[in-house]
Amino acid sequence: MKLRYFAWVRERIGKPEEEIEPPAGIATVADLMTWLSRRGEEYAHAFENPKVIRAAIDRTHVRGDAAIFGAREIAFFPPMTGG
Amino acid sequence: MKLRYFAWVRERIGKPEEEIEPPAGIATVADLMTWLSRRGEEYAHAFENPKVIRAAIDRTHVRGDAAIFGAREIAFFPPMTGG
Amino acid sequence: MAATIRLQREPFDAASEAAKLRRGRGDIGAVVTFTGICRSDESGAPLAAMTLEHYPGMAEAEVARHVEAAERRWPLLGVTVIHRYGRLEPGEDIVLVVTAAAHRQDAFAAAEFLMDYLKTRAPFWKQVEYADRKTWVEAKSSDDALAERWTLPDGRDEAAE
Amino acid sequence: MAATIRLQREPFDAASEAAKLRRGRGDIGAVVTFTGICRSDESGAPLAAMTLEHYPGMAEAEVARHVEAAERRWPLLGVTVIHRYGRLEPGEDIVLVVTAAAHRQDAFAAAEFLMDYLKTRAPFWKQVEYADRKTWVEAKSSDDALAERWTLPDGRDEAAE
Repeated sequence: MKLRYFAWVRERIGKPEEEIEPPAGIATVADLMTWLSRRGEEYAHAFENPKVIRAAIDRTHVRGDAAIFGAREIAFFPPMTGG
Repeated sequence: MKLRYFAWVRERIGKPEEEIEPPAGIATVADLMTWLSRRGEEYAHAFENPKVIRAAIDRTHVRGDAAIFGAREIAFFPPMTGG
Repeated sequence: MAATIRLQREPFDAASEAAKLRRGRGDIGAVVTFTGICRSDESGAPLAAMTLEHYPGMAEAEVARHVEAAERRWPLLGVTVIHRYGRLEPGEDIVLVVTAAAHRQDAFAAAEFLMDYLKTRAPFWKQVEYADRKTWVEAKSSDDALAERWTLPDGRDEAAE
Repeated sequence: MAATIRLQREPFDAASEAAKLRRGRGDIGAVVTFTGICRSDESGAPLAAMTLEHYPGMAEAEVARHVEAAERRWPLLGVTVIHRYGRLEPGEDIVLVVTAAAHRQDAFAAAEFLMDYLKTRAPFWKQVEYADRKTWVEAKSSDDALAERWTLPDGRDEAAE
């Protein structure tokens, strides 16, 4: 699946997107954040406070307990500040 | 004092303004409406439902119990429909 | 704050009025523009025209009083109110309110406040012309209800004092 | 109802967008235009510029979803939403919302609803540049509170479905 990062999540991780294949057992968005934060310092920094990170699956807002099965694109970003 | 009439109050009375000198004992805006409505059919028609008539003394909204003593200009009109 | 208030027969240009409010200012983050327009029908009947009568002198004073009340209530950086009078045809503008503030909620609230008060307190009266008759528009209780939203907690109508 | 939704780098012309909504229509009695502008300072510090990042694809979809929610909720006769992205300097426009309806309260409510949701749900992020540093704007809890005004009595967020 494709992961996309925006704003300071993107800056901390150091790239706007990447392809990953999470291992079996990573069922939800929250699981995915925990797994990602163990991939290195930059990820640990990006996800150090998972409560403030928002996520979207296939371009729709979801909560941490959303299942990632079948997702093509998952995005992580800070709270939005448009308008 | 000068009286001014607007919208259908003006149409019913048949003139936009006039000078009058109400007799002693006419103390309030409500008294003045009662007195005017006895001046003729056109006035009776204009003031037939005094509850819907609004008034202003010297260009400030007032209620029926407002004193008319010292007023230079008193206006009568229907509820406003601007905007 | 300098407010612009005009009652006029002539059309206005909403865009240039909004541009004038903003010109040369860096503190404005939000501009709300309300334009009221003469519709081509009223309760389903086609309208030939609308005539706005007003009370010269008092109308300016009432609008100014409500602009001042809005300025006391919200931190505004600019206000423009233009109200037309005379005969207007369907599609023509009737009224313009522009409010500018640092933040959107102040600009929105002040624009709604001003419109609600113009509808119920400013001495203007609308007469509508149909093909075969003319009639004075009746005040709507829904407009009174909207205006009452702005009454202060102690029951005062700020601008009425 | 045909809505206009655009995300673009280029400036927009609020006046011509509002004029387009009205053109040839006799049923519109109220047009509300909201323009959000890049201020020249943020919390007192002078701003050099602001950069808006967005999530292409999702941003359009989110805005469209909220425009549809607004159309279900109020009898609108026209809606335009334009949101810019990229680098903007102080005084430049950021966002435009135009709503048209027969009556003013529908146009006002829909414009406020759309702005509150753009602030809190549309995937845009603002980074501000000062003379010596850049920083991401933090989401304001006051904006969340404003967006919650529109939650339906049963707790649903109409556009989130």
